[in-house]
Amino acid sequence: MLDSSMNVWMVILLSLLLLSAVFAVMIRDLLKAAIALAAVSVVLTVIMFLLGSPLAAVFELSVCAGLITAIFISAISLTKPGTQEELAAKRRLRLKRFIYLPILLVLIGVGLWLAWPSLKLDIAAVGTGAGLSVQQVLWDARSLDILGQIIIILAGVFGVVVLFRGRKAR
Amino acid sequence: MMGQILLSLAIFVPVAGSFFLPLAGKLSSRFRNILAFVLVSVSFIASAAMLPSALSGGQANYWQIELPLGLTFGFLGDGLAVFMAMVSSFIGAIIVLYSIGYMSHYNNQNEYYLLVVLFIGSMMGLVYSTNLIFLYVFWEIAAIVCWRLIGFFREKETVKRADKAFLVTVFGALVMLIGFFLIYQQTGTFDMLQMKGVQISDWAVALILVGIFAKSATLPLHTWLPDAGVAPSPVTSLLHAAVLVKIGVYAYARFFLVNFAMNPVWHIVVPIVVGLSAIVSAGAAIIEKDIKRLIAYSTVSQLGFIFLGLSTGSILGIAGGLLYILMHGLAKGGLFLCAGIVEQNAGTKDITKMGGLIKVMPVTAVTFIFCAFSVMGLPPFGGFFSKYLVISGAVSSEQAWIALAFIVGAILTIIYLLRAFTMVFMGETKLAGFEDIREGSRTMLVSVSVLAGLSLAAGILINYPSAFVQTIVQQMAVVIR
Amino acid sequence: MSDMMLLFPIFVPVFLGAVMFLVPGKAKWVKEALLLIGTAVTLVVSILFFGKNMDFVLPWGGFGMDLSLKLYQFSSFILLSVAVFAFLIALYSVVSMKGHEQAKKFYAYMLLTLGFVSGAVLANNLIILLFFWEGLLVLLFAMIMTGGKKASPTAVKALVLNGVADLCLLLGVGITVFISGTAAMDKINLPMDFWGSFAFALMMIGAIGKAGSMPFHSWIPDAAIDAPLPFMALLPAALEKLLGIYLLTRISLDLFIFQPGSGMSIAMMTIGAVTILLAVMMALIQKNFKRLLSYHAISQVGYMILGIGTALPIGIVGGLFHMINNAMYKSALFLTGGSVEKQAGTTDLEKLGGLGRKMPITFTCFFITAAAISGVPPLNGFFSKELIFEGAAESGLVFYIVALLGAFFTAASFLKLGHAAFLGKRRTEHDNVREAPWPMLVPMIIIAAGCILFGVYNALPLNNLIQPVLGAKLGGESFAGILPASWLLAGISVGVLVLALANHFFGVKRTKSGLGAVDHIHYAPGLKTVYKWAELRYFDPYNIGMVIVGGISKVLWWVDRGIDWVYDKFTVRLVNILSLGIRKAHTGSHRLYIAWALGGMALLAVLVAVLI
Amino acid sequence: MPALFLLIPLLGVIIINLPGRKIGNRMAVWAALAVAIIQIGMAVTSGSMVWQGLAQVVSLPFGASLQIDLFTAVVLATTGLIAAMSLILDKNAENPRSLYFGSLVLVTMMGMNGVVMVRDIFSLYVFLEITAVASFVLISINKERDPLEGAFKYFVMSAVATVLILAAIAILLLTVGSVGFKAVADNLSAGGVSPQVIVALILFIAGLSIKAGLIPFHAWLPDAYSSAPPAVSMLLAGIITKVTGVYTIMRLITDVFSISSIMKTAFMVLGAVSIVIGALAAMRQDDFKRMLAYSSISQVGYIILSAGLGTPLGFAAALLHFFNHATFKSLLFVNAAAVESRSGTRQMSRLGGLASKMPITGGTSVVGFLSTAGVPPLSGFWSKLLIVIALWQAGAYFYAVVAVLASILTLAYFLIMQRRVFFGKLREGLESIREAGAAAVVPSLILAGITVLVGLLFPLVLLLMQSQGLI
Repeated sequence: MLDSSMNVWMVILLSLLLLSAVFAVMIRDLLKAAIALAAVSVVLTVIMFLLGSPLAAVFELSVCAGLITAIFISAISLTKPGTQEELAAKRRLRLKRFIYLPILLVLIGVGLWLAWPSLKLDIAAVGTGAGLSVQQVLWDARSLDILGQIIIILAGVFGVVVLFRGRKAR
Repeated sequence: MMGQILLSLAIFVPVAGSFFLPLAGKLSSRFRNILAFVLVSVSFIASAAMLPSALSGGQANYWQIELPLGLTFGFLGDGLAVFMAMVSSFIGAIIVLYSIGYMSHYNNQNEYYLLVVLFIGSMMGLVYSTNLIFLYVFWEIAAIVCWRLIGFFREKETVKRADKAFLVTVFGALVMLIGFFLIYQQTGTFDMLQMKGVQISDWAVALILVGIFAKSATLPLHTWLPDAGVAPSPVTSLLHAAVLVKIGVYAYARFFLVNFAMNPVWHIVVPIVVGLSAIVSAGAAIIEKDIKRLIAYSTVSQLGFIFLGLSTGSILGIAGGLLYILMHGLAKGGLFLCAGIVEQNAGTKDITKMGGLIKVMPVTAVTFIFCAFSVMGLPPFGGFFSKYLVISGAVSSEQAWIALAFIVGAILTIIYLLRAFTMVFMGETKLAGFEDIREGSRTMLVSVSVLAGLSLAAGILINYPSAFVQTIVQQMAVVIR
Repeated sequence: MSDMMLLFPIFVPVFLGAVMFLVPGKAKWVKEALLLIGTAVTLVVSILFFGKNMDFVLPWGGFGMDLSLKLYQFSSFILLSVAVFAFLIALYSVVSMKGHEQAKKFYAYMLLTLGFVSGAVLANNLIILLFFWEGLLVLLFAMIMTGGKKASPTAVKALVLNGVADLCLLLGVGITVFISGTAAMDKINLPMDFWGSFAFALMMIGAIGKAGSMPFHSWIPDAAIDAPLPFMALLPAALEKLLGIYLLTRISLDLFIFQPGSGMSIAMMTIGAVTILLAVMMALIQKNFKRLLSYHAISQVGYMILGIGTALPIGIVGGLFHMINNAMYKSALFLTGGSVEKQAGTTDLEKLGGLGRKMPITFTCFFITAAAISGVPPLNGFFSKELIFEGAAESGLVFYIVALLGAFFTAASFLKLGHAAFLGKRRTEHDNVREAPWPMLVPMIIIAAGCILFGVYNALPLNNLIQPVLGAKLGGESFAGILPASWLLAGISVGVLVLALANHFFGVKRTKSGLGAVDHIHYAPGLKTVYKWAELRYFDPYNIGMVIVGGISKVLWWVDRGIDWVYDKFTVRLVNILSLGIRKAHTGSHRLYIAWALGGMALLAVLVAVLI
Repeated sequence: MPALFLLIPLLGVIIINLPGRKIGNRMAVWAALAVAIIQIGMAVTSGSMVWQGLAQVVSLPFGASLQIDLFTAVVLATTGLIAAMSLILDKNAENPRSLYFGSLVLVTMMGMNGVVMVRDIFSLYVFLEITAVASFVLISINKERDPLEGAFKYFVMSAVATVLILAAIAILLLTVGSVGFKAVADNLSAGGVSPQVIVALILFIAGLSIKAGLIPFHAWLPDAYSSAPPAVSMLLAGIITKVTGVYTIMRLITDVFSISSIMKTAFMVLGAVSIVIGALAAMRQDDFKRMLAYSSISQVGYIILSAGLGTPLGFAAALLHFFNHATFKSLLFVNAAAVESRSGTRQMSRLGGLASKMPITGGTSVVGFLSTAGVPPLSGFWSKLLIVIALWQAGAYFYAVVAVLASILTLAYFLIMQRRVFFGKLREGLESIREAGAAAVVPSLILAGITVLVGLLFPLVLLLMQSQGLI
């Protein structure tokens, strides 16, 4: 199913994805980190389109790239940016911890590359649901998830209400 | 039908009744004391009533509920069970009578009487149960009660000792439980009646012996018994002398004499272990200064004799062992209760600080020496016959060297009991305020002299207990070669 | 007479003894009457029983422990002599114990002891014999206790020593019953193979322990001081010897096949010889009337054991004859000692002297019995010693020489005692000393007369009391008759007596006092230190035993503490190390926790890879 | 019909929050309590004819994907019971924020009911997330520093667990094509366990172990339990960890991966390790609740060990111990709450001899600790006995011996607790202590009653289990 041209695109997009993720983690300034995170979501959306799952791509683009990034940016703008020395110190600390990250990545890469042929991954024909409309997917195939979604939102609401609403008395 | 009612009475009246004692205690302490005594004597009378049918094989007093996984919940009142039940409930009744006087000025007495009656109830349950697991259940209830009773005075040190006793006995019980599982693997059930006469593997025997030795305080697992001397003295006499330590001995008799056959090599191994225990604890008793610890060491040593009797596998030895259980229960119970009176009135437990108490406490002194003579095995007290039978049992199974070791043990017994008697009751007194020491209260003296008198009577009228023991040994003989 | 009567000599005294406890203390004369009735009835019954053959069996304890009593010639003889001595000493103690606060208890224990001794003598079942035999232990302890507060250490010593001997007897009985299969004494006849001789040795230890010979003797001299006097006259002097030697004879004649010259007989003879010599050497240097007599009681037992140890008919007859003689003159000597103590107030020889004239009857009885014990012909002591000398000479010269030495020292010590107590200058405070009251004198006179009778007309005791005991083994000889069998031995014994007399005069001239007659032996260079140690009780088996037991129990105590340490310290520390280690590992940083989780997963992966 | 278990709590939350905060505060807990009790009732009668009859008549949505079998019914009943107890206990706290507490408990119940009733892995993941989010918030409801730190650790660790579980679900979806329990099981039994499925299994085991708190993955549990407010820690220990962790493991072992021996041996090893190390860790803890946390790790180890056997008796024993542990562990947490509310501290070294002043708490704690240590005649012993019989029948002798001897360690640390807190001379300065309030005493009595009844009436329980075909 994956012909050679797709392969090339995939490699580019996946490396782009990795690059922006590392960038989001390493960058000193919070704002730039949030934007990098948005970039990660955008690249992910493109990959999903390529892999033929438009619905997931649409949700990814709208929710992660859009909504979450907006919330992040509004929150960051409210906070007071740390002084230069704090930022430098935090960066040095983060650098020290993430030295090992590239080595780990390389190792996993090599391991996968070696083990790949013997893994004999038989990807089953997954019902990609390309033909199904949003309405059918939501209500018929995964109807229970709607209920789950409602309860999670409820829990999230109570969490916000309980944790963030400071009481007048204090 | 009658047997079944008696059987349930003997077990469930004390077990269930004990929980009503605290309520009775709220009404009046006298009512609670009497109720406690009645509960215990009910189980004694019920067991005694079962005697005639028990002697004819005991099939009449038997009932059970069939449960899956081989866990049949059943009780059987055969000769051995009725004998043990009568001995422990009788001595238990006397001890309850004694503790009415002794415990009168301590607090949380309700808890005390609940525990003592529950203890005797669990002893009844254990003695009559035919299922290994339910025997283990009553075994552990006795351990819980023993923990709460040893820690009764609630000082830091006594609670530490109580924890130690609880841990050691539960450890032994758990090892024994693994032994039970080995038997379960071999026979597929826990019900002893279905497994009568089966030869069990050596591993199972070894593990069960660990449990028995932990409960009956034999050498490697015995140090909890002297430490438990910190409990109130009716408890120590109940635990050390008469009832608790007899559980292990009863278990040995029930498993290896009545129910299961075992590799004859154990008839050599067990006497050696038990001989070591008798000698070491006798030696320690000679050095010991605290009167309760001394008598506790003596119990460990005398248990060696009882085990010797049961483990040599000869008819004489087994009869001697069973008689020894009775005689030792009476005499040692009396010794501890005298020690209780002495400790309460003289104010100290250290025998090197006492002396000359015979002038102030003549009745206690006489009962002490009577019980001491019975423990030493001097005629005309009951101890003589049981000691002779145990020694001749050892001799008749070609183990004369073990018998010689136990003669040395008997000599040490005479020495440490006389040492204790003379240091406490004879010679010049070293006690301050000697004049105002007075005798124990009436109920205490009555119960002590009953025990001493019985030790003497058991010696002279030996034909009654020995006739009873003869029928039990015949019932057992079916298993032994 | 029905065989039920056999129960009388046991249960009449025991019943009366028990009743004695119920008698109120202040009731005048009741307790004395009970005592006399008890002993008199037993005496009458045993006289009636003399020479009869009776058998009585009552199933009692099961497992072969049925109460079976058997009366035959030998046991009726012992029963009679026990009853006679008990009655005489009861008569004596009624007066000497008057006013003693423990008198009632003492009389009760006396009756109980009489009952138990006759029980032991009549018993035909080894276990019943053991029952009565060990019952005496308790009564011995109680009787010494009546001697007052300071008597308890001696009582403990007596109980421990006799306890050890009796436990050996118990083991011996156990083995014998096992080998022979039955406990009935008249059916047992065991060869001397390994287990047989082991059982014989154990029962011998029990017998000689009761009789009060060497290794188990050291409580008797202490009891002489602490216990009331009639106790000494009754038990160590008479009953215990009778019972002990009775059992020794029964096991040598009936229960086991006891060959002369066998290992066991040599062992028994050496014990006898050692007891004779060492005890009499100790007796020599005593300064107290009663302690001197008590050491003699121990040494005379040595003669009996030596006699029976020879396993020759002559030796056994000599031993038995010496047993009855010794019982007579030893108890009489104690009674004289008692009357001296009652009248002069002390038995310490330094404070006594010249009482002969003031107490003529006591002195004459003392003189006769002292002569009898020293073996002066024609008294009974001489004849029984001659038989033992002859037996010893046949078995081994060394035993004969030791016996002779014993005779020499016995004579020397009694000369010293008689001279110090009755002859010599009388102290001023003893001027108003009067003769003892008649109830105390009568027993002494009867026994002294008995000594003379048994000496002069020794056929009476020999032919119908002692020789029938051996029955077939005797081989038809009779040792009765006034003329000694071998003139040579008789001459040597008389020579020994003359030598003792000369030594006495030499000692008296040297130290100018009766008491100092043996000082030249006492302070001889070699013997002085040994004597000093002996007085400090270094050789006392009880003290040695107690030191050994103390050492052993110290070691066992540390073994016990070691096991306790494992529970209290070792396991607690081990678990603490483990649990504190785990607790410190939880530092609280979530990064570490995630690392653990991922590490765990990696480990799992490795495990799965390895397993498949 | 099963959907009722989700809809009723949802309805409850809505009703509680309608009238605003003042009335809500008082009314909330009682309403939540009502819901919990209704749930117990429904769960208990779920197996009966009445329930089946109604099910035909009323057809609610999500019928297909939610089912109730015996295992689910038992867990639903236990959830209801422990939730009810926790709600009562919350009244004991000084400044109870009962409105939020009530609604959050209802949300957690919805989550747990969902986890228990779903029959496919993905919705299982969804409801796991619901329970996790709700319990984070519950732990930090009073917004003190300690609970926040505990909640943070719990949050981070369950995030890791979620990633692992999601990865595993993804792989399984790839290999099997659908996520239903039956579908996956049939595929595995047909196609056999390929390497990628093994990778999925390992991820699943790791994720679920973090959720259940087995030893190498347990580190969040002590901090979360000890710092949470009393009512919440009782809920957490009593039921939340058990449903999200233990129930899922048992469900997967029996229904989904029953053929793969990897999962079984892995969980048996993890169970045995947690029993021993959990008990050792609990030995020298000075904080009462922290000790109880380690103790529950050890007891969960027993359940997992027995479930890991895979045999029907093993499953039955695990189920019985699941129920017993829920009751006596919550009982001990209730006692801890009572002691903390009266004496103001959780450090056992500063307590002593409270039994004389707090007899009911003292007495019930004795029942609780004896049952945990597996000392007869209480319920803990019988379930441990069944576990050991199951182990022995399946031939796992070494595990059985470990299981039996570990109860000595359990007994040891509980004796230390008893000696330090209840059984002994009253420590000076604690004279003023009175017995805990009704809010603490009532739950302890109910739970102790259940423990004793199950223990004493065990022959009946055994017959009941036999009738249900468990044994």
